[in-house]
Amino acid sequence: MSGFWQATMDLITSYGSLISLAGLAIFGVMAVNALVAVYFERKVSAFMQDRLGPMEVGIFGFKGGRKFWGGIGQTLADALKLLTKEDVLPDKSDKALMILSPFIIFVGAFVTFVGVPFSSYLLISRFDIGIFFILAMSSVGVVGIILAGWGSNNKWSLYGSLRSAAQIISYEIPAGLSILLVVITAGTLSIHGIVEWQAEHRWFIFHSPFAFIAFFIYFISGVAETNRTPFDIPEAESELVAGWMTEFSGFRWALFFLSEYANMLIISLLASVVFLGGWLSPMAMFDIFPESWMIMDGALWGMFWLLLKAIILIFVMMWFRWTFPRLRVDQLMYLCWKVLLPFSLVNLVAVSIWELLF
Amino acid sequence: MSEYFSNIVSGLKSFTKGLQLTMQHFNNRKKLVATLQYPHEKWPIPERNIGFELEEYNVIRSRLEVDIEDCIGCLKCERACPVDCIKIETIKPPKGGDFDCGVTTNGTQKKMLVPRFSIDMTECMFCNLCVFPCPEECIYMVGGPNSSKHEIEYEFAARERSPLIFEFAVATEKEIIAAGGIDYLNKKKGIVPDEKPKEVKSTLKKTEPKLNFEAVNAFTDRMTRALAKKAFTAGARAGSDAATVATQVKSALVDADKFLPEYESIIENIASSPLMTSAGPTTELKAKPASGPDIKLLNSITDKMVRGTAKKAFMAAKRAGKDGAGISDDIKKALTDAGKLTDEVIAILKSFSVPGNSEVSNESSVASAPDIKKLNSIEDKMVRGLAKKSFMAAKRAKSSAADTVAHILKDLKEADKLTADLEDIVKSIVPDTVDATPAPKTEFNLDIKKLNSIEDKMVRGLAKKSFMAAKRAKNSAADTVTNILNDLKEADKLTPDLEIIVKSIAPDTVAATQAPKTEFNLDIKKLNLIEDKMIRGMAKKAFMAAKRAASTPEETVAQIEAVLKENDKLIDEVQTTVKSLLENES
Amino acid sequence: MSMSELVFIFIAALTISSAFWVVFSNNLIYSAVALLFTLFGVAGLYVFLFADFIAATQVMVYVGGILVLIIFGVMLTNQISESTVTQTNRPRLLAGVIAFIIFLMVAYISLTTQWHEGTVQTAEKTTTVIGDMILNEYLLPFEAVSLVLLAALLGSALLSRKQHG
Amino acid sequence: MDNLTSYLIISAILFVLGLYAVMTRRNGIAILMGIELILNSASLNFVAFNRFGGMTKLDGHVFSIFIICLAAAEAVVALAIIINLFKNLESVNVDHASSMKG
Repeated sequence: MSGFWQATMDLITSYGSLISLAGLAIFGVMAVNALVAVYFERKVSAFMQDRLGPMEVGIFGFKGGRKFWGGIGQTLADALKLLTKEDVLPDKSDKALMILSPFIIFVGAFVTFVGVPFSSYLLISRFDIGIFFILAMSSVGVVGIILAGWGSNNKWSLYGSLRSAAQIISYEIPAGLSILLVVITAGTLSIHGIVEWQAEHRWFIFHSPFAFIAFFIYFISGVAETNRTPFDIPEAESELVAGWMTEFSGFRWALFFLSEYANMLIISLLASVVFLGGWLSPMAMFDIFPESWMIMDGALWGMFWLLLKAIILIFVMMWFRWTFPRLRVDQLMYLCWKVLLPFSLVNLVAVSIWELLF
Repeated sequence: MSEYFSNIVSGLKSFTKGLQLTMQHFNNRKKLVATLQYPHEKWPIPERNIGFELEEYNVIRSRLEVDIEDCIGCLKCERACPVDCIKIETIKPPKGGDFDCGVTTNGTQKKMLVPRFSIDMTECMFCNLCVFPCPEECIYMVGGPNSSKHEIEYEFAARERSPLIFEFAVATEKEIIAAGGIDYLNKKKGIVPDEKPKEVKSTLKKTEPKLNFEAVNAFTDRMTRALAKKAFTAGARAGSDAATVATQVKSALVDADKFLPEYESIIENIASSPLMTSAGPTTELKAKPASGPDIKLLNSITDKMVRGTAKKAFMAAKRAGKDGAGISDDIKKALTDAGKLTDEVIAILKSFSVPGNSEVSNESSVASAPDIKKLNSIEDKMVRGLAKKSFMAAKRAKSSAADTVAHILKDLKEADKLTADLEDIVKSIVPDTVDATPAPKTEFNLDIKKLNSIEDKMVRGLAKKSFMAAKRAKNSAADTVTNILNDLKEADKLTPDLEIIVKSIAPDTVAATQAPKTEFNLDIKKLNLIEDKMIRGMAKKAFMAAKRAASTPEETVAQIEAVLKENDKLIDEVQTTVKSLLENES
Repeated sequence: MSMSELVFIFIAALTISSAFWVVFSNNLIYSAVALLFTLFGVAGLYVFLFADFIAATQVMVYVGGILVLIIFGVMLTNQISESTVTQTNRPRLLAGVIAFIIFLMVAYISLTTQWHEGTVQTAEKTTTVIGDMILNEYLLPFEAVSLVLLAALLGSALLSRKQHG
Repeated sequence: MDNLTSYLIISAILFVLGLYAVMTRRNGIAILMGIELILNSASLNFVAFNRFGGMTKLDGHVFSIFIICLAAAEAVVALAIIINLFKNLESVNVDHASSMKG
C-alpha cells in the first residue's frame, strides 16, 4: 500500500498545485462576481427607482457625497457580516440535508465554470462537448434546491423548492432547444468551434431570423433558470418568505448567494459566447471601423469583449427585474410550455430548412 | 389561435414599453433623485401651524425641556406624567435656615432645592400633560412657540439609554449640603461628606433681595404678565430704578405687540412702587439661627445597633433641652460606653454641632400667623367670602395679625354685614386674641350631637339654633341649657322627655349628679326578646334615649315603660321583658 | 500507481459505497441523495472510459431529470409530517443470499473469462462518431427510441392527470 | 486498475445491489432506484466493453445512450404508475397493489 501513499504524494506535488490553482481561480471569479454584481444590482435598482443606493460604506472617502461610487464597500461589509453570522440549523430540520444541500448547489455552479471560457485562452478546460457539459452541470443545482427545501422541514421552503425545481427543469427545455439550433448550424458542441464558426461567418444572433428569436428564447429561459424576477416565484417574498432559502443563514446562505450570482454570470457568458460572438471584437464583426482599431483583439481584449457582453446581459437581467412584476405559477408554466417551447421547436425546424436553402 | 398570437404581440409591446420606461428613469436619475442622504442632508423643519389661533397650541412635541431656575419642585409634572418618566427629588431647607432657594422669573419664592430633575425621553410619550400643570411654566416642549426658549431638537438617537435620560437639575453638592440635604446625598452616594456644612453655608448664602411683583401682577393676561415679569426682573436685577424698569416693561410689551392702552395705569404703578419688598417676616426668618439638629441625620448610620443607641441618646438629650453640641456629646458618650463609636458616626455627629435651637421661635412665628381656616365658621357664604378676601389682601400686604383683623372688620362694616357673632369669629383668627379669653372656650364643651335624639324635626331645629346662639355667646353650660329650654317653652314645644334630653347635653349640670357613664351597662340585646317589631323598635329607641341621657337603670326602665304606655303597647309580656333588664343587672 | 489510478479508485469507491447506501438506507430521501453520488460516480467512470458525451448525458438525464423525478415522487407519495421518509425491507436474508450468489457468479465469469481484448480505444471526437452511427447504422432503433419516449410522455401524462368522473 | 475487469466488477456490484433493492424493498420508488442501478451497471458494461474490446466504432456508446433514454422513459412511466397507486391506495407499498389477483 506504500504505492498508494506515494501516488498521493505524487499527485499533490505534480498536479495538486495546478488543480488547486484552477479551483482557487474559479472560486475567486465567483466571489468577485458576487461582490461586484450585488453592488451593481443595488445601484441599478436604485437608479431605476430614482434613488441613490448604498452611499455610506465607501472605501474611497466619498462618504455622503452624491457620487456614483459611494458605498462601494457595502457588499464587502455584507460579506463580512454573512461570514460572521451565526449558522442556524433549525431543530426539526434534517440537518444532514441542510448541511449538504448548499454544497451541492455550489458545486453545481462551481463545476459548470470548468467549461465556461473567459477568452479563447483563458479557460479551465477545453472540452469537445463544452456546451453540453455546461448545460448538464448547471442542472445539478436543482437537486440541491429540492434537498434544501425538503431538509428545512418548512412548508414555505418546500413550496419554494418544488416551484424552483419545476421551473428550472421546464425552462431547461427551451434553453436547450435554442442552443441546439446553434449546434445544428455550427455542427459542433465545442465552445471554440462555435466561436470560430462565428468568426468565419457572423455573430449567431445576426445569422438568421430564427437564431435571433432563439437568442431571446434562450435569454428568457436563462433568466427563469436563475430564478430572477419576473420569474422569482420560488422565493417570492410576499408568499414564501424567502422560498427554499428561508431556513438558511450565515455561510451556507452565502453559498446560495454565490451560486445564484455565478449562475447569472454563467447564463450571460454562455449567451454571449453562443449568440454574441464570444470573445470576438464587435469591430471585426461590423467591418466599418478603420484598420488601426483592429488591434483590439487577442487574449486580454477577448476577455474584455466577452466580459463586456456578459455584463451588458447581466444589466439587462437587472433591468428586467425592476421593470416586470412577478409572474404567477400558471403564467410561468404557460410561458414556458405554450409560448417558448413551440417557438423553439418551430425555430429548430425552420433553421434546418434555412440551412438547407442557404 | 389568433388570440394566442395577438397575446404574444401585445406581450412583446408591453415588454418593450416597460423596459423603455425603466430605462428613462435610469437615465434621468440625477434630475429625479428624491432620496435625502439623511445624516448629511436634512429637510428644513416645516412651519408647524395646525390651524389654532393661539400660538401655544401649535406645539411641536419633540423633546421636553426644563428651565430649572424656575422650578419650584412642586412635583405637579411628575404626578401628571402618565408613564412616570419624570423623576424629581426635592430638599426642603430647614425652617429658619439661611439657605435661600431663589426666586423664579414669575416672582415666586422657591421653597425647595431640586437636586434631581430627570426626564427619561425613552419613556416619554409626548402627551404634553406635564406642561399644563406647571405653575411656573418652566417645563415645555422645545421648538414651535417655545423656540425662543429652546430651539427645536428632534434627533437624539443614541447607542445607549443613558444619553436619553436628560438631567436638568443643576444643584451642586455644596448647595445640597447647604440646603440641609446631607442625608439625601448620603443616601444617594452612601458616603459621608467630609466638609462641615456650616462653613459652606456662609459662602453660599444668597443675598439677592426679593423683588416686589405686586404691581406687575395686575396684568390679567397670562402671556402679558409673563413678558412683563421677565422685563421687570431683568431691570430690577440690573439695579435700575423704578421708572426705568417701568419703561423697560412697557417697551417689552410693545415689542411683543401686547401693549394695550389700559395697561398705562399699571405701568405707572410699577414706576411708583418700590422695586424691592420691605424686610418682611421672611427676612426675619432668614436672620434666625439654623434649627437644631435633626434626628434623621442619624439614619445615615449603617449599623442598626449603633443607630438605635445613638437615637436613644439623641432623644434623651433633646428632652433635656440640650443644644446641638450637647446632643452630639451625649451621643458620643453613649456610644463610647457601648463601645460602638466609629469614625463614621463621629463624622455624622460633627454636623450636629450647630449652635442654637430655634424651635421655640419657630412655634411663636407659626402661632402669630393668622389662620384663615378660622373664618370657615362664618355661616353666611357671602360674608365668609368677603372676610376671606380681605384676609388675603391683608396677608399679601404682609400686615401684622392685629392689622389683619382690623382690616377684615373694616371691610365687613363697610359691607354692612358686621354682627357681634362675626366680630367674635374674626377676632378668633388671631391666636393672641383667642388666648386672651381662653376660659370660656375650653369650658364650653357641650355636645350638640346629643340634641339629635330629639325626634321632632322642628323641635330639634329650634333647640340647635338656640344651642348655637348660646355657644357663640360663650355662655356657660348651665346657661345654655336654660336658654334652650326657654326657647322651647316659648315655642310651646317643651315636653318632659325633651327636657331630659336637653339637660343631657350639659354633663356638668345633668350628668354630674348621676352615675358615671361607665355604669350604664344595661344590655339592649335583652329587648330583642320582644317579638313585635314595632314595640321592639319603640323600646329600643327609648332605651337609647335613656342611655344618651345617662339615666340610671331604674329610670331607663321607667322611660321605656312610659313610652310604650303612651302608645298603648305595654303588654304584660313586654313589661316583663323590659323589667328583665333590671333583673340581670342585679 | 499513477494519478489516474488514484482518482479511479476514489471514484469507484464513491460509486460503490453510495450504491450501498442507496440500497440499505431506510430513509428514502437519503437513498435519493446517495443515488446522486452513485450517478455522478458512474459519470466519472464514463469519463475514465473516454466517453465524455455519455458522461454528460448521464449527468443531464439522470441527475437533472430522473433523480429529480424520483425525489418528486418521494415527496408526492408521502403524507408529509416530518423530513424523514422511512420504508421497510422484507426478505432480507434470502435476497441477500441470492444476490451474493449472483455476484459470485458474475465476478467469477468476469475474472476467469478470456475477454477479447483489442487495442484500447482512445477516440478524440466522440460526438461526431456517435452522431454518424445514430443516423446511419442505428437509425431504426433511434427512431424506435424516439417513439418510445413519445409514448412514455403521453402515457405518463395520461396516467398522472386527474381522473374525471 | 484501469482495465476491463475492474469495470466489470464495479458494474457487477452495482447490478447485485440493484437486484437486492428490487427484491427486498417494498416501496415502489425504492424499487425504481434499484432498477436505475441495474440499468447503470449495464450501461457501464457497454461502454467498458466498447473501450477495451477492440471496437473500431462507438457502438457501446450508442447503446448506452439508448439505455439512458429508455431509463428516462421507464422512470417517467413508473413514477406515473406509482403516483396513481398512491392516489388509489394511499400507499406506495407494491404489496398492497394486489387487487388484480384472482
